Amino acid sequence: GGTTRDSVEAEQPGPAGEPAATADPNAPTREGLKIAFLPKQLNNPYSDVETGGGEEAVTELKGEYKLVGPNDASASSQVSYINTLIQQQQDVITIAANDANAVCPSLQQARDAGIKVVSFDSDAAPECRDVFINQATTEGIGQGLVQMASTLAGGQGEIAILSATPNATNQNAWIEVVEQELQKPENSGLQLVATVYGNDDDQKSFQEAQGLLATHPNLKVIVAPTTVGIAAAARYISGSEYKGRVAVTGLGLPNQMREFVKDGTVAQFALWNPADIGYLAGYAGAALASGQITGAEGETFSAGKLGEYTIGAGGEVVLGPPTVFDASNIDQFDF
Amino acid sequence: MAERVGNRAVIRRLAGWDRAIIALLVAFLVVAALTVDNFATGRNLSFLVLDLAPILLIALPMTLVVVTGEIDLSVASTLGLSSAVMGAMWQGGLPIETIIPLCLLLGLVLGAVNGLFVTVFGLPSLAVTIGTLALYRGLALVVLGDAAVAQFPGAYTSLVTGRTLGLPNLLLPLLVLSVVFAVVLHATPVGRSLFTMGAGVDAARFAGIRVARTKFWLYVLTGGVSALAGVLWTLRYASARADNGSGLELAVVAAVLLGGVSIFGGRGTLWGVVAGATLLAALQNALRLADVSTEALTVVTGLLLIVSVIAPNAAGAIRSALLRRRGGPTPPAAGEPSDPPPTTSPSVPSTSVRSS
Amino acid sequence: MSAETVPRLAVRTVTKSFGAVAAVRGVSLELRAGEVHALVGENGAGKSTVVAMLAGVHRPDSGTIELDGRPLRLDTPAAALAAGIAVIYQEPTLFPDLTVAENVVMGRQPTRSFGRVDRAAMNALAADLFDRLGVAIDPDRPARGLSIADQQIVEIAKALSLDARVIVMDEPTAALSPVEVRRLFAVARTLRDGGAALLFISHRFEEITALCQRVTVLRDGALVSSDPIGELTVDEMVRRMVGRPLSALFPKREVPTGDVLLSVEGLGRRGLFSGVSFEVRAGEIVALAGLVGAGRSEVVRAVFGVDPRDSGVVRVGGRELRAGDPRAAMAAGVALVPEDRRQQGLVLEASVARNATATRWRSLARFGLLLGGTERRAAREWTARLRTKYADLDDPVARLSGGNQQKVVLAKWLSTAPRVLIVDEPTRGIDVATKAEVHRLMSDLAADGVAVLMVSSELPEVLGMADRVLVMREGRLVAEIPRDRADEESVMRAATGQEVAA
Amino acid sequence: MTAPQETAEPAGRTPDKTAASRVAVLLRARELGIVLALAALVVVTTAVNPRFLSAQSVRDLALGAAILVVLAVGQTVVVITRNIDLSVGSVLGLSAFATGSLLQAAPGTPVVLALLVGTLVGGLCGLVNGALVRFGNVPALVVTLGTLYVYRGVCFFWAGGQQINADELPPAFLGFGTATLLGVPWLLLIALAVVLVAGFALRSYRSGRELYAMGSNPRAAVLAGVPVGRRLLVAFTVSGALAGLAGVLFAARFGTVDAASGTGDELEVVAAVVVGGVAVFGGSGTVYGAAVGALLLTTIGSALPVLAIDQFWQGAIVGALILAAIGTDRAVAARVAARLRRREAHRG
Ligand SMILES: Nc1ncnc2c1ncn2[C@@H]1O[C@H](COP(=O)(O)OP(=O)(O)OP(=O)(O)O)[C@@H](O)[C@H]1O
Ligand SMILES: Nc1ncnc2c1ncn2[C@@H]1O[C@H](COP(=O)(O)OP(=O)(O)OP(=O)(O)O)[C@@H](O)[C@H]1O
Ligand SMILES: [Mg+2]
Ligand SMILES: [Mg+2]
Repeated sequence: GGTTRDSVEAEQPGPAGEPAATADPNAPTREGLKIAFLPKQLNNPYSDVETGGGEEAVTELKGEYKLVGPNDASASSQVSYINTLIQQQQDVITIAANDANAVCPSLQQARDAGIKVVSFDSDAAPECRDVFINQATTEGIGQGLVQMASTLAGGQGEIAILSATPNATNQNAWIEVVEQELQKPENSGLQLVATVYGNDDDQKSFQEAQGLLATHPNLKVIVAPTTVGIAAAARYISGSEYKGRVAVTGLGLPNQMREFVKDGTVAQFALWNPADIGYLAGYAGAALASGQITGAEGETFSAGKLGEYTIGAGGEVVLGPPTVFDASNIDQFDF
Repeated sequence: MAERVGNRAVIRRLAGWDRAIIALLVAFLVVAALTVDNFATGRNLSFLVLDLAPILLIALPMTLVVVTGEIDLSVASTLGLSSAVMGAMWQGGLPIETIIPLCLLLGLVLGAVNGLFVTVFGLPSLAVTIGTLALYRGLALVVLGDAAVAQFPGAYTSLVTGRTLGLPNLLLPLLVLSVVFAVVLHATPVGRSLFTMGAGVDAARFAGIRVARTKFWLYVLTGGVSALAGVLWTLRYASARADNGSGLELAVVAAVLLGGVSIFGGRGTLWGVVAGATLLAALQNALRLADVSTEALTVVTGLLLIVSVIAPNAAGAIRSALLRRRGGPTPPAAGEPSDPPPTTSPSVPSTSVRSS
Repeated sequence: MSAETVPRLAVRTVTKSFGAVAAVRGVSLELRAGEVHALVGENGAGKSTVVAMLAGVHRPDSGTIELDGRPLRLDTPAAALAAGIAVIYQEPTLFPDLTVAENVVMGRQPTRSFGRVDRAAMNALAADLFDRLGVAIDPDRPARGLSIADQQIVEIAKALSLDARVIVMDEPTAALSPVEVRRLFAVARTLRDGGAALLFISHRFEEITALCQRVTVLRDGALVSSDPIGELTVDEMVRRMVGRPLSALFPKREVPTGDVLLSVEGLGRRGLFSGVSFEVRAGEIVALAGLVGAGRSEVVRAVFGVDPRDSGVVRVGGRELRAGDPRAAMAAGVALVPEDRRQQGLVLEASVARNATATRWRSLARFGLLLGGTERRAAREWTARLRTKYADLDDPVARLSGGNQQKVVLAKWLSTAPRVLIVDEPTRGIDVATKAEVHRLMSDLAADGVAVLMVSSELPEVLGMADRVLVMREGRLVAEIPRDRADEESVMRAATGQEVAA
Repeated sequence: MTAPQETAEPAGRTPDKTAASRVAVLLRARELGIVLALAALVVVTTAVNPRFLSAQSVRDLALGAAILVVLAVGQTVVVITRNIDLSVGSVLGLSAFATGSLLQAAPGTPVVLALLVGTLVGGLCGLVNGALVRFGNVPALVVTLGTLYVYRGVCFFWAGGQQINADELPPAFLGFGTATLLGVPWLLLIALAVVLVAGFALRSYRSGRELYAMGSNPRAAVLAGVPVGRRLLVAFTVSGALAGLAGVLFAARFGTVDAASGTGDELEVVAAVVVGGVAVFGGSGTVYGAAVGALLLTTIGSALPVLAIDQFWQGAIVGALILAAIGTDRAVAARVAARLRRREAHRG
């Protein structure tokens, strides 16, 4: 007998059903809300832009903004910070989870302590948060990536994916879609020869890019759905003999990629505006804390300059379609 | 004469860094409780204990190892490997009641490998355990890759994270273990022999102490405890990952040294180490609550460590100064510049030019 | 010439104490150019401490050192070297990983352009020195693994390479064979005639009379006398060293010997000793004599099991002992008081109580627990029996004087109530009074039916205490001399192997 | 006794020589072993995937190795004195960020100056380590473990979450990261220069030999009049300075610098040094060995992806390799000792 995975899963409750509390859309937005942001790790330009948006939202809402986080993207240190935030009796915890499950127990404790939990960018297990701010629909991103790859490869050739960590929830979802897309007849010319992981570590990603080209001479496109990965890959290509022969695309920050777009290493790449994610997360948190929403499907709330948003299935709020950057428009963006 | 003795007592108190660290801990706890909001609450205590548990747990056997003049840097990797194996077996559908003993067994084996290299092949423990640090962490990645296994039984996870009568469940076991280790180290023949072999391998061997054998079993013990820490870690975060606890070895060593154990072996007390580990954890917890940045945490840890080694020497200097003024005996050569020389290794090899 | 009037090196009433041990008390010396000056005294008399002060290793607590009449501050060994004082230390101090040549010239290597070390010149220099000493050591081999004798030679070469104005030799001949000694003396004489001043320390009087012009005697750290060698007979020298006629020293008791307790057959260890066989009976004191380096300590260490052995059997009371297992030996009732007190006998930083009970923790523990009380009581009992002087049972044993440290080691082993007691250099570095006590203790134990095996380099001790004298030379047992036929000459002949040469 | 001794003498010289040369061979064989391992690895990898030896990938390899080599040389200098410097990773990060922000502020700064600044920053950190070890009279392991935290923390303070991106660094500097002289990357040339200079200084200068002496027998070093304290300061300063230099190379190579650069490098460096046959207890080993050790570790790092071996195996393989290396080291030492002891026996 004994406690096995199956026996446990049998008794596991499914994702949180409808929360008990009922939403009151007309409730006034509370002021002085304590809203804390806990990104995957500090000192990462992408998270800095995200949380920057969050800070903007919180100031608009006349709340108390707080930014905490570890210097390493590890779940355990994130947990310590969640505990601290619980102790400090914040009203809202806004988190980008390093490990969907590892942070779950403490997030539960937070919610038991009456703290609203908003996850953004990388989701925590659904039963441990109220709302998830999704940068874009998984399908949207997956299809976008394949389209860019196919245009750059001229409809056919070898492509490879340089991802972050294999257990990054969002990355894997996108890669799945990419693979489905590649099954479609119109993409039959493209074959995905490798998927490697740079662990969102600049050096590692750089070396993985090296490895890809050493292993796959005929590689045409490197698709990196992570800002760290795409920057590293672009930097390697631009400094190597492959420049001009191998294209790089994926999701990147304009400021990091500008140089490579200018020098022709990168023709086009995409991204939503990370600042908007933080901004939206901030408003969602406030709406939760003010009782305007509970995280149930179909509820709506207003997110300042971004306008009205509706909560989708599983408590997801989708930011919107990503922007595609290229030489023509990149100078209009600064993040 | 009586005056002389009283004076000596004063001096001895001055010398005891472990006592100093305990005093420091108490003082800090009081100050923090008074000045830091939400520090002195039941819930925070349980958070504190949870953060402290793995470090303190591993620090206990590590203290014994360092007292014998060796070191084990592979503990965190052992933790990671046992966590990874736990995850893999859980994934494979084995019952948790079987998995946990298997993980502990694995830990004993990993420790035995260290012991084998250090005692049988007589390799420097620093080098060996740097090697196994890489090896065990590597194997963890081999076992579980970068995947994360979750959905561990709530019954067990809450056993680790839960509280009874307002006290964290882990508190009592930790206390009991600490006491057991303290008794073994300070009040049993084995403990005595550990100090002896740490202070002078030759003298130990001439007194009929089985140095190699004892050290071997110490490494086995350390491996087992590290694996236990791995199991607790996995259950606490309800998530088994290969990179669990990476870098923890430095924290543990820091705690041991902060506790006043000499890296050269032969000196140190267990309660000093318990205090040291607790001080580190409490400090981090309090500073986080006080919204002090992570950067500051790092710096403070480092400074504490440096102070902890320089302070005893300072105390020693003061001591000998006092004694000289009293025209009394100067302290043993241990504190003189080239003896013991600063070294990479707790165990300084005989510098004599002898064959064999 | 001024050399006649102003001594090359003058030591003026220097004093040095280590904790309780007053190692040197107001000693004065004058080394003159072109003269070899002997410094004699018992073990622990303070000779090496004087040397250490000349070498800049220890700073005198009081007193001054003058070079050519000018006061000299010797704070570091470097300072001494700079002043032209070369020292051959009693214990070899070599760099095992470096080549022999580098050991000789470390810090003073000959250099080529751009200050590069000139290895060829370096090796040539060393080879030349070894030729002068008439030994074949490859200058280019690592120092690790050199025999104790070769180590001593390298030390000598080191000192010679300095062509210093003052050369101090602390028992340089202790480990050397007569041949090498003769060569060393030849070199020493040329140096002397070259105008250098030499200080020579040795326990062998024939060497002193052969080489030296003046002799200074130390006793218990104090200066006894300093005379031209001609005005002093060896007996007088010994009397001044010991402070009383020798006979009074050794309270030897005649006891009927019982049956064999320790028997060793064909004991051997590659490269150190071989084919060693002997027996020790209950109530017997057997001395193991020989020159330093003869391998006596190695033998007893192998018997006790601290060192491995390649061949041979050891029986205690008829039952065979497992090789390399000291605990088994202890269980069988064997005790070894080791040669090197500071390294092997004691844990210097540990307390007196801990050291005195180190062999008995298991038996002292109650329910596996060792609570301070029992330990302290046991320690107090035995240290009292041996009249050990200390301030506090919790003091680190390093604070005790040499003699009292030795007593702690004895207490540690006697408290195990051994049937076979092996003592290696039991009285090295301990003062005269304690020495007598130790000897009395050994006699009493023998009287109680303990079998005693005593390794000693001190002939008087050997002759005074032993029922039988076993003599070792270069790892072999070369002679067994019963008490009545044992005298200085017979033992020294066997030890130095002169009867072979003759 | 006399006669046999005399006759034994001339005979004595020959076994001496041969034994010594055999020793020399064995000792050299240790470094040789690593070189062979390296060669084997390259051959196998190339056999599986010829592109491993393509100009580009060799260049990548060299560039990657350069940084670790520089670190390993510095570490060697400290380890042969029977000490250790665990703070190199943090020093690298600090110096990398210092140079980064310097170039960011003053893009006109010539590369040479950047190199100097980085080296200087590192040198200062090293000096602090040395001073703590010497005057605090405390084990280097503890001190440098402490400064590992302190320097890293300082770096985080300074960076305050800011990251310096490629586009903020002057192209001249980034170019230097990949530029070549006669086809040889600058980084590699610098690393080679460091190895050769250090190797030469350690072998052919008194101060170098004295470092070995200190590590081989500290007490004897003092008695021989070696200025132990000063040498210690120098050793740690050198190690720090080289870590600083490595920091600049890092910035040039990777173009992106943040406060976390070089985290955890210390153990990899120690591993490289140990694999390179430098004795942890000091007194023996060469920077050449350490450099090859570093090269070997880096080669494994980039060979395994090329061999399409699961990247997760890398750690395990590195670990096993370290154990193997120190194991052989020990075996060689033991065999030498045994041989010499037997020789003693024959002579005696
Ligand atoms: N570093 C030290 N600390 C404490 N005591 C010491 C130290 N060195 C020597 N002594 C003590 O000082 C006394 C004199 O020692 P020293 O070595 O000078 O004697 P010695 O005449 O050289 O004896 P031997 O003939 O055995 O060499 C001894 O009692 C010794 O125990
Ligand atoms: N070949 C060797 N290499 C290194 N050390 C040696 C060697 N032979 C002897 N020794 C050491 O030199 C010292 C004296 O030699 P040993 O003990 O073998 O002879 P001994 O007759 O016991 O000398 P002692 O009179 O000191 O007891 C001892 O400490 C011994 O360990
Ligand atoms: Mg002496
Ligand atoms: Mg001996």
